[in-house]
Amino acid sequence: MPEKTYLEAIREALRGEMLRDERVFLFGEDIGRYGGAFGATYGLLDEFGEERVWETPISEAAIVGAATGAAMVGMRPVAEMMFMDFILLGMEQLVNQAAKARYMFGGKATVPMVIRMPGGSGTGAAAQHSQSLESLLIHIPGIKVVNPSTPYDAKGLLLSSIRDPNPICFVEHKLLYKTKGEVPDGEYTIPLGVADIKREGRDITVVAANIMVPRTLAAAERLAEEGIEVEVVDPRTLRPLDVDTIRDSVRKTGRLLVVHEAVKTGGWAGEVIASVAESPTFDFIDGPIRRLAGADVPIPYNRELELAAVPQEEDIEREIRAIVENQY
Amino acid sequence: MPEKTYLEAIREALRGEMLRDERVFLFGEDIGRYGGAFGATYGLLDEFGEERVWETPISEAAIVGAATGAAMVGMRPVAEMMFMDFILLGMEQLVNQAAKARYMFGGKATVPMVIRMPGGSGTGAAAQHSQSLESLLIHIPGIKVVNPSTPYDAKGLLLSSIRDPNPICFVEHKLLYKTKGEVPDGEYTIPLGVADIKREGRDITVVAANIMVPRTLAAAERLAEEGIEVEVVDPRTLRPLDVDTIRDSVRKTGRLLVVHEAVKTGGWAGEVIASVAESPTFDFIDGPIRRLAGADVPIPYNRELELAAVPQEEDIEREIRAIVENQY
Amino acid sequence: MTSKKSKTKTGQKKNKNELAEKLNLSQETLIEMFRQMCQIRRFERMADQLYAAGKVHGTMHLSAGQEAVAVGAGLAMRPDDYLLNHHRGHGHFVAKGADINRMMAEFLGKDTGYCRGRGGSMHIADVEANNLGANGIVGGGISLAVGVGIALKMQKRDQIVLGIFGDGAANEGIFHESMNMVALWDLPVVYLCENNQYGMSMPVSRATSKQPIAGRAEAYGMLGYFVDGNDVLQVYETMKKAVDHARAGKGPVLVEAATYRYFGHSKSDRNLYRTKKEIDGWREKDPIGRFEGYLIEAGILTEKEADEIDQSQQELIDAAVKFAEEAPEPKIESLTEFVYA
Amino acid sequence: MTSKKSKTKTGQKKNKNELAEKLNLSQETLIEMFRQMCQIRRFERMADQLYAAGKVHGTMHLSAGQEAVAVGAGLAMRPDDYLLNHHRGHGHFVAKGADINRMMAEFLGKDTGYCRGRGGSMHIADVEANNLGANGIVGGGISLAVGVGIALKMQKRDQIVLGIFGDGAANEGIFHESMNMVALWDLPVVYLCENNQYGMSMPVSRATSKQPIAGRAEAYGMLGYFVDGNDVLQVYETMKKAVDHARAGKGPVLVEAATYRYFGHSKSDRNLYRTKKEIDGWREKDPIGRFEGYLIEAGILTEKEADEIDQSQQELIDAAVKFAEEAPEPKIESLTEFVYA
Ligand SMILES: Cc1ncc(C[n+]2csc(CCOP(=O)(O)OP(=O)(O)O)c2C)c(N)n1
Ligand SMILES: Cc1ncc(C[n+]2csc(CCOP(=O)(O)OP(=O)(O)O)c2C)c(N)n1
Ligand SMILES: [Mg+2]
Ligand SMILES: [Mg+2]
Repeated sequence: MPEKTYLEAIREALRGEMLRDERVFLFGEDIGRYGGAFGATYGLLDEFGEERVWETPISEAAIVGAATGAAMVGMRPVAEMMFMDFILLGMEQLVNQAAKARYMFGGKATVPMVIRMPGGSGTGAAAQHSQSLESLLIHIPGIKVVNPSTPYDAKGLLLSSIRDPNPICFVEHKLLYKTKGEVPDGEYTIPLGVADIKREGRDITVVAANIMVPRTLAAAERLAEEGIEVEVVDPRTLRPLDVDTIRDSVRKTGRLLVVHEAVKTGGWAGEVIASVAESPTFDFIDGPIRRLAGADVPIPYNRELELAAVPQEEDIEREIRAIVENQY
Repeated sequence: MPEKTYLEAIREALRGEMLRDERVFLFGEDIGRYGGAFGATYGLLDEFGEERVWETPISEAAIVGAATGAAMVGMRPVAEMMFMDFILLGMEQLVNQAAKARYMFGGKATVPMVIRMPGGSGTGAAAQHSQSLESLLIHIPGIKVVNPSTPYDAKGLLLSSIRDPNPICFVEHKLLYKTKGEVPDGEYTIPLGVADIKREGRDITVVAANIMVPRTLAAAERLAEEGIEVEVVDPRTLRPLDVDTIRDSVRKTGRLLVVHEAVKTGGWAGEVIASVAESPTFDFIDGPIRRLAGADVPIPYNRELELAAVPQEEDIEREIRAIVENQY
Repeated sequence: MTSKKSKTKTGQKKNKNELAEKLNLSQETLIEMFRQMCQIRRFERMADQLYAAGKVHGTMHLSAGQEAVAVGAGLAMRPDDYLLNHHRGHGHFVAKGADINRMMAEFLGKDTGYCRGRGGSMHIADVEANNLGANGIVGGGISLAVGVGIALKMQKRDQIVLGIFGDGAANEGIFHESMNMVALWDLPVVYLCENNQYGMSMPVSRATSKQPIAGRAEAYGMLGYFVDGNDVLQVYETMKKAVDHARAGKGPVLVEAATYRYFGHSKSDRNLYRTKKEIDGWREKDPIGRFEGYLIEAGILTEKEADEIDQSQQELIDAAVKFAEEAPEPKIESLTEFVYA
Repeated sequence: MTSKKSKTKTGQKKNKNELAEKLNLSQETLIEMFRQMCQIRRFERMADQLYAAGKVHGTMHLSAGQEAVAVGAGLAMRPDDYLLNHHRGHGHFVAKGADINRMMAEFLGKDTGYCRGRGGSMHIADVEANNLGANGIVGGGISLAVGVGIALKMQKRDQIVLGIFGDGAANEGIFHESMNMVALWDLPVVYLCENNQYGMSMPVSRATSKQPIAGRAEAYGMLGYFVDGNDVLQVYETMKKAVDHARAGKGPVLVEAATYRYFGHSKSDRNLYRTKKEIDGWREKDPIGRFEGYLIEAGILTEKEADEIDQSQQELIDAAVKFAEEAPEPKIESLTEFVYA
C-alpha cells in the first residue's frame, strides 16, 4: 500500500467525495489558493472551482449556520474551522441549530454536514490556537465526534463522515498532519462508532485517541521490552463511543488508563471511565482507574511549558508502569 | 431565620453587593423594568438607576466580552444570560478571553466577573431554552462554575462569586426560583469549592447538585422508611470540585451514584466518578459506580416527554434501591 | 382584547381600489387576504386562551397586531419558496399555507402536530413544505437562510428564501455576518425584519443605535426597504418587489416592516414597559381594521360580509382545537427517536 | 526585502513643513516619529530572522509596511489611554512605548518577557501600562473595548480606549454587536481598522460586500473616517480628531487606515495570492520612505541623518535580542501558576 501523510489522506478523502458527489462542497476561510492554514485543501480550488471550494469572510458563526442551512436543503457541506478553537464562535449554530433541528422538527429534517477542525498544541500557537475541545462536543446529542489518529483512519473516517446524514465534528491534530502511514488510493470507509485495537496486550488497557495513539504506541514498545504488554484501544469516534470494545479489553487486562491531550477536568476520559465503572466490567478491575491528560491550564507559549502541559511519551510510559506496578 | 425563595435570595445578594461595592453593576437583556425573564433583578433599576442596571441590546457575545473588558479595568460586572442556552453565543468571549486573559498575560490581568445563567428543563420551553450546559463550562481552566441548590446556598455563593477575582459562571435553575428556604437577612458568604453534605447516611453516597438535590432528598426520605440511609453530597461548586468531601463520603458508604439533569454522555458525572476511581478510594467501592442523568436527547416540548428526559424523584429512588440491593 | 376593530379610512379618493388593481390583486385574492388576517388574529387569541386555560405547556409568542406583515409577505412568496421563521411566527405559518389543525396539535404537544410534539410553538416547522421552522434563538434562522441561499444558487433552482426576524434580532452578530455574505454572493435571499417596536421589554430606540434598521442594508451594498407593516397592501407591494428582485438573481434585499404586537412578549410579560396610550395609538392603526375599511370603501365587501368572514374563521379555529385535543400524545418510549438520522 | 526605501515626494509646494506645523508637531516629535517607524521596521525584520533561525517557537504576524498606522495612532493617544490590540500588533506596542527588550524576551518565551513567556507574539500585553493585549482571535478585542469604555464612563475618567483590528475582523459578528453598543451609549472608544487589503489570503474586496469599511460607521450613526494609512501625518491628524472627539464625550469613532503588509500573513504563508507587481506598487508608497522624503524636503533631516537614525535603531534591536537570549526560561514547576487569581 502507498504511504501517505495524514494531511494527504484528508485531502484525498475530500477530493474523492467531491468527484463522487456533486452535493459535496468545501466552505471556509482561506481554503482556496492558500489551501487552508495547514494545506488540507491545497489544489482543490484549481480542480473544482470557486463554487465547490467556497471561500468565506472571517465569520465562523455564519460559516456553521450557513453549512447547516445548506445541509437542510440537500447539500453536503464540508466546512472548515481553521483552528478548533474557533468553533467556539459557532457554538450556537452547531449546538442549538445543527444538532437539534432533526429532533425539534420531529425527525423531519436532516443535516448532513461535516465540520473539520484541527485541534491540539505543540506548534507554539499558545492559548487560543491550541485547545482540544472535543470533550465539549461529545456532550451534545445530535452530533457525532470523530477523532482520527492515523492517515488510514483519517481517510476512511472522513469518507464515512461526509456520507453520514448527521452533523459531524471531524477533529484533526496539527502534529499528525505530517505523520505517514499506509493509505489505499481507492475509496474505503471506516464505520463511525467502532473502536480499533491499535495494539494487543494482556497487562493493561490504554484508551487513547488522536495524537495520543502514536505516543502511547511508542511507550508500549519500550514497556514491551520490560515485559509489560499494553493493549491500546483507539475509539476513533468519541461520539458514538464504542464502549463494548473498551469493556471487553478491560475485562481481559483488568486495568484501565485513559490518555488524552484535552484538559483533565471535565475531559472525555471521565466518560470512558464512567462507562466502564457503571457496568459489570467494574468487578474485573484490580486497582484505581487512571487518567493521564492535559494540565488544567490554557496552553502556554513557551516551548518547554507547552510540552509540559500535555502528556508526552515518557509521561505515558511512566504512568503505565506505575499502574501495572500497583503504585496507586 | 426568615424564609425566602431562591429567586429572592439571588436578588438579595445582588442588591447587597450593589450597595456594598459601587464597582458592581448588572449587565444584560431586559433586566430593568422587566426584572429579567424570571424576575431576579426586579426592582433594582428603580433603586440603583440605569448605570448600575445596564440594559443591553440582544447581543450575547458582546455582553460577555464587554463584561470581561470592564472587569479587566476595575469593575465587577454581574452579567446575565437570560437562559443558559445563550452562553453558547458568548463562548468565544468566555473561553478564549475571560478565562485565559490572566494566564496568557503572565498573571498580570484579573477578570472579576459573574455571569448568571438559568439552566434546566421543566417549563415547556423546549430544546433551545432548557439545556444544562455546566459540563461544558467545567472543562475550561480559568473559570469557576457554581451551581446552587437552595435559597441559602444561592445567596451565600452569589456573594462569594461577586467578590471572587475570577470569571464565574453562576448556574441557576428555573424550577428552583420558587422554592423556599431559610435565608439570613444579613450578608454571609459560602466559600467556593466546598461541598455540603445535605443529608448524612451510611448506605450510599449520592452526589447531586442544583435541582437534583431536592429530588434526591425527597427520594432519600422515602428510602429511609425502608431503612436505606442515603448520604447526599451537594458539591455546590462544580469547578473547583470538592473531591475530598466526596471521597470521604464514599469511603464511608462504599457506594456512589451521581445524579444530574445534564445529558449523560460527557456530563460532569464522569468527572466525579473519575476523580473517585483514580484515587485509593476506589478500593472502598463495592459494586459498579452509577450515573443517573438526562437522556441523550434535546429537551422535547411535550410535557410527558420532557419529564421523561431528566431524572425525577422516582427514578432516583429506583436507582438508589437498585444499587443498594446490588442489582448491578 | 383585540375584538373591536377600528376602521381607519385609508383616505383614497378617485378609484377606491386603485392600489390593489395596480398590484393586479383580484377581489378574490383581496378577500382571501382579509380572511387570512382574521384567521391569524383568532388563532392567536385562541392560543392565548388555551395557555390561560393551562392547556398549553411552555411559552408562546403571539403576533396579534402583526397580521399584515405575515399575509402581505406570504402572498408575495411562491408556495415552493423557503421560509426561515422566528419565534413570533404563527402568522407566517398560516400565511405559508400551514394546516392549522396540525399547528394547534403541535402547541398541545401532540403526536400529530407538525413536529410530533417535540417542537412546540417555538420550533414548529413543515420541512416538506419548505418551511424550515421557527427558532427559539433570536436571530437563529438568519445564517441558516444564507446556507439555503447558497444551496439554491448551486442547485440552480429559482426558489428564493425568506428569512424573518425581529428588530431585536438585528443586533445579534449573526445579522452582520449573514448580511455581508448574502450581499457578497448575491444570494436569492429576502430578509424581513418585523419591527414591532420592542425586543421583549426593550424599545428599539434604546437597543438600536440608528434607525431605520432597513438603513443598515446600505452598509452591505444591498437593497433595503422600509414599509408600514400595518398596511397589508403596502407590505405585499414591497415584498413582491423584493422577492422578484431576489428571484431574478439581482441579489438579496432587506425589508423592514413597522408594526406592533398587542399581547405581551410572552407568558412572563407583565407589560410594565408600555403605556395604554401607546397601545391604543397602535390599535387605531390596526391592520385588520384598516384593511377591512379599505375593502368596504372599495365596495369589495360590506361590513356585514366582512364580519361574516371574520366570524367564520372561529369555526376553523375551534375545529383545530378539537382536532388537537383529541389527538394522541407521543409515546414515552419514543423519547430517544429522531436524535440521529 | 524591506531595505531599499523609496522616497516618494509628498509634493508639497510653498511651506515644506506646512502640515506638520498645522498639527503643532515639533521637529523633535517628527524626528521621533521617524525613529519609531524605523525601529518597528527593524524590529519586524529581526523577528522574521529569529523565526527563520529557529529561535522563535510558534507563529507571529509582522506589520512591516504598516508602521505609519502604528506611529500615527500611538502619537494621537495619551500614554494612559487604553489599548486593545490585535494579532498584528508589534508596531502598536512599540508606539505605545513598550520596552522592546521585554517584547523580544516574550517572543523568545522567556520569563522576563511581558507575559513571562506564556503569551508570545499573539498575546503580548502590558496591563500596568493600560495595554490590554494583542489577541489571537480575529476580532477578539473589539468587545473587550466596549467594556473598557463602559468602565471609563462609569468611573468618570477621561481616558479613552483604542480598539485595533483588521479588515478581515470587520466581518465578524462581534464587530456589529460592539459598534451598536458603543454608538448607543456614546462610549469613549476609538476603533481603528487597519485595512492592509487582505485577511490572510482573502482580498478585502472578496470578503467585504461594500467598502470602505469606515462607511459602516454610518449604519450605527457613528463618526467614521477613511485615511491613507501609509502617510503617518494623515494618520496622526485623523486619529487626533477621533481621540479628541471620544475624549470630549462626543461618542465613538471608527477610523479605517488603508495600508499594506510586506511579509506573508504568517509563517505558513506561501504568498500565492499576491503579485510581485502589487507588492512593488505598495513599496512605492512605503510609509517610511514617504515620511523620510517629507522630512528631508522640509529640511528637518538630511538623508545622511535619516540613515543614521535608521541604522542606530539596529543597535537597540540587537541589544533587545541579546537581552532576550540571555533571559531565563520560565520554571517548568510554574506551569500551573496564573490560572486563577
Ligand atoms: C439569543 C437569544 N437571546 C435572547 C432570547 C430571549 N428572547 C426571546 S424573544 C426576545 C426578544 C426578541 O425581540 P425581536 O427580535 O424584536 O422579536 P419580537 O419578540 O419583538 O417579535 C428575547 C430577548 C432568545 N430567545 N435568544
Ligand atoms: C476567529 C478567528 N478566525 C480566524 C483566525 C485565523 N486568522 C488569523 S489572522 C487572520 C486574518 C485576519 O485578517 P485581518 O483582520 O485583516 O488582519 P491582518 O492579519 O490582515 O492584519 C485569520 C483568518 C483567527 N485567528 N481567529
Ligand atoms: Mg421586536
Ligand atoms: Mg487585513
